[in-house]
Amino acid sequence: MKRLDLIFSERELDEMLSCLEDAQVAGYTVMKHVTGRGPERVVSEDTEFTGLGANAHVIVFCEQEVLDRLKNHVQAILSYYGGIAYVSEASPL
Amino acid sequence: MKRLDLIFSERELDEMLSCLEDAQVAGYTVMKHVTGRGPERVVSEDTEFTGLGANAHVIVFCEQEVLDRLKNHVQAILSYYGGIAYVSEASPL
Amino acid sequence: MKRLDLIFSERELDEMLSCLEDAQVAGYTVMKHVTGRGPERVVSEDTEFTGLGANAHVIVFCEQEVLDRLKNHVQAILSYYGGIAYVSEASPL
Amino acid sequence: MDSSLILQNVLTPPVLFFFLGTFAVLVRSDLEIPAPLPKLFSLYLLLAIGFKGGLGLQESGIGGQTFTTVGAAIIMSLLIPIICFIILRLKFDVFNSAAIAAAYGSISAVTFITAESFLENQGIHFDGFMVAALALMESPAIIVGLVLVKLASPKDRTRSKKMRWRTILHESMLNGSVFLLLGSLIIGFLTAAHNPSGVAKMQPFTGKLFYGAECFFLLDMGIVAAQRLPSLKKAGNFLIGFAILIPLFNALVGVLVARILLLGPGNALLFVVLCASASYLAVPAAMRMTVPEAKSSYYISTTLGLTFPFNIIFGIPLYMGLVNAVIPSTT
Amino acid sequence: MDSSLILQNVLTPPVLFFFLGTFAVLVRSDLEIPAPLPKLFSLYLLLAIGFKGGLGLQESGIGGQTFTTVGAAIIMSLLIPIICFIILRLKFDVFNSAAIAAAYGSISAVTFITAESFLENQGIHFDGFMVAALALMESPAIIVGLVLVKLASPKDRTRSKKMRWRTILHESMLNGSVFLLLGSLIIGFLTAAHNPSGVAKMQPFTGKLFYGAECFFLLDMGIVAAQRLPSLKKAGNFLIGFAILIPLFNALVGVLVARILLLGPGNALLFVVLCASASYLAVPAAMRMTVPEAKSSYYISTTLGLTFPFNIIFGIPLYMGLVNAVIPSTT
Amino acid sequence: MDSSLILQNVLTPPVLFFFLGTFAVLVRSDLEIPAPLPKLFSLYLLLAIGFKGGLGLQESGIGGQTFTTVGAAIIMSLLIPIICFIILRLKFDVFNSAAIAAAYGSISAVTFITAESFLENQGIHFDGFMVAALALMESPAIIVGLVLVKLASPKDRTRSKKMRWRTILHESMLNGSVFLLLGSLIIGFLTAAHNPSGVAKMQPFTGKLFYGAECFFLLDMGIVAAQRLPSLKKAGNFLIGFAILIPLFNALVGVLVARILLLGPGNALLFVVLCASASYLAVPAAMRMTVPEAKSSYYISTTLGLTFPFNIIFGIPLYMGLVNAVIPSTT
Ligand SMILES: Nc1ncnc2c1ncn2[C@@H]1O[C@H](COP(=O)(O)O)[C@@H](O)[C@H]1O
Ligand SMILES: Nc1ncnc2c1ncn2[C@@H]1O[C@H](COP(=O)(O)O)[C@@H](O)[C@H]1O
Ligand SMILES: Nc1ncnc2c1ncn2[C@@H]1O[C@H](COP(=O)(O)O)[C@@H](O)[C@H]1O
Ligand code: NA
Ligand code: NA
Ligand code: NA
Repeated sequence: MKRLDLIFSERELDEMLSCLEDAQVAGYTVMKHVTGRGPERVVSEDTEFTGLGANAHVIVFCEQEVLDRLKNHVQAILSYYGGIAYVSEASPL
Repeated sequence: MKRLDLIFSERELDEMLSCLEDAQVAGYTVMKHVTGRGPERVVSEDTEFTGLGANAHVIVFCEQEVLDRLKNHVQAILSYYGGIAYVSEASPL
Repeated sequence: MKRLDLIFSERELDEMLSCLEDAQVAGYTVMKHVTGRGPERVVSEDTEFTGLGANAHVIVFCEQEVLDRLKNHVQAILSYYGGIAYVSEASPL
Repeated sequence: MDSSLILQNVLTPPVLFFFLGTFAVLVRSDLEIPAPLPKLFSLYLLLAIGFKGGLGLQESGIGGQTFTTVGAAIIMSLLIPIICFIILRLKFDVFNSAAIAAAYGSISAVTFITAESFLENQGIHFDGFMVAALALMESPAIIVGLVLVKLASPKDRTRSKKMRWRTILHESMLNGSVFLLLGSLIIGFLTAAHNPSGVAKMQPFTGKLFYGAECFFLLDMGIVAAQRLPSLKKAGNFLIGFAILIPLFNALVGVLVARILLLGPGNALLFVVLCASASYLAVPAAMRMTVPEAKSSYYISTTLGLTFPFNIIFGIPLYMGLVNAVIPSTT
Repeated sequence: MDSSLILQNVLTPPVLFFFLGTFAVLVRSDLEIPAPLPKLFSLYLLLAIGFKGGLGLQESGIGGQTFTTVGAAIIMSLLIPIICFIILRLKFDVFNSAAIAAAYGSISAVTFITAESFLENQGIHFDGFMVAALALMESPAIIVGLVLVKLASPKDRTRSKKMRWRTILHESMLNGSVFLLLGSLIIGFLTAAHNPSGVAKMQPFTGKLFYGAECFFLLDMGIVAAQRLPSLKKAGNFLIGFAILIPLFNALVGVLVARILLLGPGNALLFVVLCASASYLAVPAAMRMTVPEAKSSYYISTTLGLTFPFNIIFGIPLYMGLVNAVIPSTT
Repeated sequence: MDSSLILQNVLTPPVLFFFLGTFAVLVRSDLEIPAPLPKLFSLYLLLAIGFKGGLGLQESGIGGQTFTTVGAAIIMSLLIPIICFIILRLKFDVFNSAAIAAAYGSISAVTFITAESFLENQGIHFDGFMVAALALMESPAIIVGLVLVKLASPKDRTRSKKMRWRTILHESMLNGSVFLLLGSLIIGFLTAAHNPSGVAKMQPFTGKLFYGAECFFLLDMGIVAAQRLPSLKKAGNFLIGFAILIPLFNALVGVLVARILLLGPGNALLFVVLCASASYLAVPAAMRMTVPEAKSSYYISTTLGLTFPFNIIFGIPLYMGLVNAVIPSTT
């Protein structure tokens, strides 16, 4: 199985989650209040203060075929607003 | 070495941690206030509000033999209350 | 590509981040208020209460060569204050 | 008369802020009160309710009426879940029926304080011992729910899921909310007896600030309740009907008991509200741990998304009308 | 006279706590107010400002002066962004120019309440309807900003980035801060009309507590503003000059409009402050969603790191001097 | 007489809420106050203590007694760690001894305010300059601790771990708690001098609310302290004895110094409490950074799990008895 890590602005969380639902993932996990720095933007706790929101970190464990289904849509969201997506191997305990 | 990711309800955190201690893990890391959706349940921030608690995300870096020791107990907890456990490869920096 | 997971005390966060900047990482993600137990220390929510701060969990997606650049410095910080660093494989979605 | 009471109830800040929260969700505003801030307000409210209840209890004394009223309240919290269970079994399995039943046998502290504010607004007196009733109605309902599961659950329930009495008692008595409420009640009681200057110094925090904090909290309750609405549809019509009709039924029983107890109109309203309201705090937490087979969305969506809003908007003035009709006015 | 006003302004707790926060960052103290606690204070302040504004609006009535003043405020929030946009286009692309322009057309609630505290300190009267002006100046500025992007953006803007009107209206009207402010205003208005005892019971929370909470919040604003300073350097001299000079220019325009509107000195100062202040709450959030091409560090660093501190330290007393010079004293 | 003082102390809301928190842990209730809410209360308390201390300092003036008392307090915070270090070296290495010693030389703000509440309860006067003593006792103790490490640590301490003076001064003077306390003290002082209406407007926040917030905070302290108890067992009997006996010893020394300084009974009690209490805020944070070799569980478990509860339950009334015996009553 695969593990997908998505990190992007909290403000796009709803959009990203409905994108995951469209691809019929079995589940997902969300961590909010995450900060960080990317190639362009810095997301610090005070961007949360200004209502911009911090980042969200979403983890999805799924099969490769689910990844294939969601790939384009996720990439579109990330290329518009920024954020990253990485895949690694994982297997159930 | 292995990396074990456990995601389950905060309310079972104590039980899960003592299960890890029983298997003599060298350490673990806990992130609380995690939300998500599984095959059956939705854990949103308002389930935290109702005192149900959100999810906890526990990470353990350990050897395969530790995984062998804790596997049954962890699976028992997860099958009772819900939650997931995935293993991936990791090596010290 | 690689995924680097760093877990250490929040109080060393600034030092660790400038160490990452020195190695010219393309980005990083920070989760604070993380608790845990290591070989020696227990970091619970009340150590946060005492102003000690909880742990931070930092994730870096980067190439092996970046890891080579930051390895020594990171290890120096971790061996002084405690904390862990693990590497695993990852590839962009 | 009732409709004017409803209007008077609706045009108070707490209820208006509740509407504001609901409205925010309906129009998809990004207004949110991030965790754990709601927890701050709920801890504060429990502490303040308890403390003020303790002062009131000291004032009214632990005499006859305190005992009979609190006793009757406990009995109600034992009976209501059994009735609910029987009704719910028509449609649901043992686990879900017991969990929902326990929630309706228990109480909602925020509904209670909204009723208190309503009474203060109307200038109607009520007694501090009603908070003791509030605090003592959570645990019995949980116990009945768990006993029902223990008795009625299929023989082949997974071994690991068999409950021990210790777990049942622990979950029912030592839930954080119940514990804080009861503890603060006792502290208020002791302080009133031994340290009057301490009472005065607590007053700005537990007294004066209360109404505003209640508004803030109800703003969040509005958001949370509205977010629950979609999952209500999934719960089905039976449950939706149950979530509105059972409070009315419980209110009716409650007002009759209040009449028998010779309660004044203020205490009677609070008694009725205790019967009619349902728990979304202690009970769900206890059920999650002990009856994981039950769907938490059932017992949370109904109590939080339907019964709670119904009670604070229509229920309280309706019950007041009922009380006025049934209870002979003493003033 | 101005310098004594500045001193009087600086030696008040809110401004002193702002300095304390700034100082903490400069000397690298580890003082921090962890998220989401600042959110608690900002939600509280918006709720309290709105509620008090609603009471004031009820008092002053929705008459002629309310309409003309609020109308003029809205017009200012439409004009200022256009002027700013033209100036900014000298150096920046369409996206950044529009986003920064929208921020300066909009307002800063904390600057507004600091000005209110300043007036109270000086014993100068002002009216509740000014809060209505505050609440209604965010949305138009956002709309102008987005319309400028829509009109002036290059033809080949990625298809997905083309904004629909629905998005523009949603982001401008339903932003959490704007929503809470407006909602609380309406609740205050309704409560004052129908439930005077509710007003009295809210007073300890929305009234008495306000000044202290303002101090706490300004402590955090000091920390956040100072953390923004380094990224200001990167923004360049043009933007630094803009962040100081444009508020002065807007203040000048504002005081003339205030004179035409025949506002008293208190209302005039608040009007000027609304024109001169810039948004770091609703506007950045809206721009982040709809104009991701704009660099958020530009519009946040200038408004938060420079314009905000300038206004609350020097601006307010300066604008008071201006008002005293231009507006004939009515007392 | 002492036992009645103990009872009077125990039956106040703050101490009762402390017990409630402890009790919650002992019976395994799931009551918790999630992070960062405790931080909110600790920031608030430091701000309010500092501000009120500043007002008091303005009132009592920076005259002779202020100087001698604060000076004596600083000297105590330099001497106590040295004595403790010598005792601790019997059992522990340089690093642990120095870290624990620094904690006991420093102070606990919550113990101090509990003592203030106790005095108010008894109607005994005390002066605002005692808060200045409180604020100035953290840094010297940290410096002594770090100097002891620097001098006594083995020659082969890892190069990277060698401390520079800059680090020592930074960690001791600019810790967030110390900084906020001192800053608020200065702000209170300045406000009292230049802006009396500002003082009045702060009063509901820093004054009236204080007692209730103290209760809430002590509820959390009770939970945290009780959670520390298990790790105390691991610390061993020597450390457990130390954590009870050293406060008593320091109290004895403190009361003698207070007598020499001719302090009144109120100030004397506060002086004794400063000597007898130990830090669990600034010192642990500084030690964690500069002496990572020391086990944080040692210095936190003793100060938080034992010395703190001992002081607020038995210590304060005991020290009052001591003060009454040694200090000639001036009233
Ligand atoms: N190389 C990276 N490693 C880890 N996190 C990253 C990396 N690049 C970006 N991020 C995270 O992704 C967020 C969005 O980045 P950006 O695309 O620059 O807006 C950042 O705030 C970081 O939290
Ligand atoms: N496929 C998945 N990927 C990521 N997280 C998951 C997945 N399935 C479940 N989870 C997480 O595990 C929690 C418990 O799931 P459940 O077993 O449905 O109660 C959920 O709330 C999610 O946070
Ligand atoms: N084996 C492990 N697996 C997961 N997290 C660990 C492990 N060991 C240590 N940690 C984390 O690293 C932090 C620092 O550990 P230490 O080096 O003992 O100070 C701990 O508080 C844990 O959060
Ligand atoms: Na009920
Ligand atoms: Na403006
Ligand atoms: Na001391």
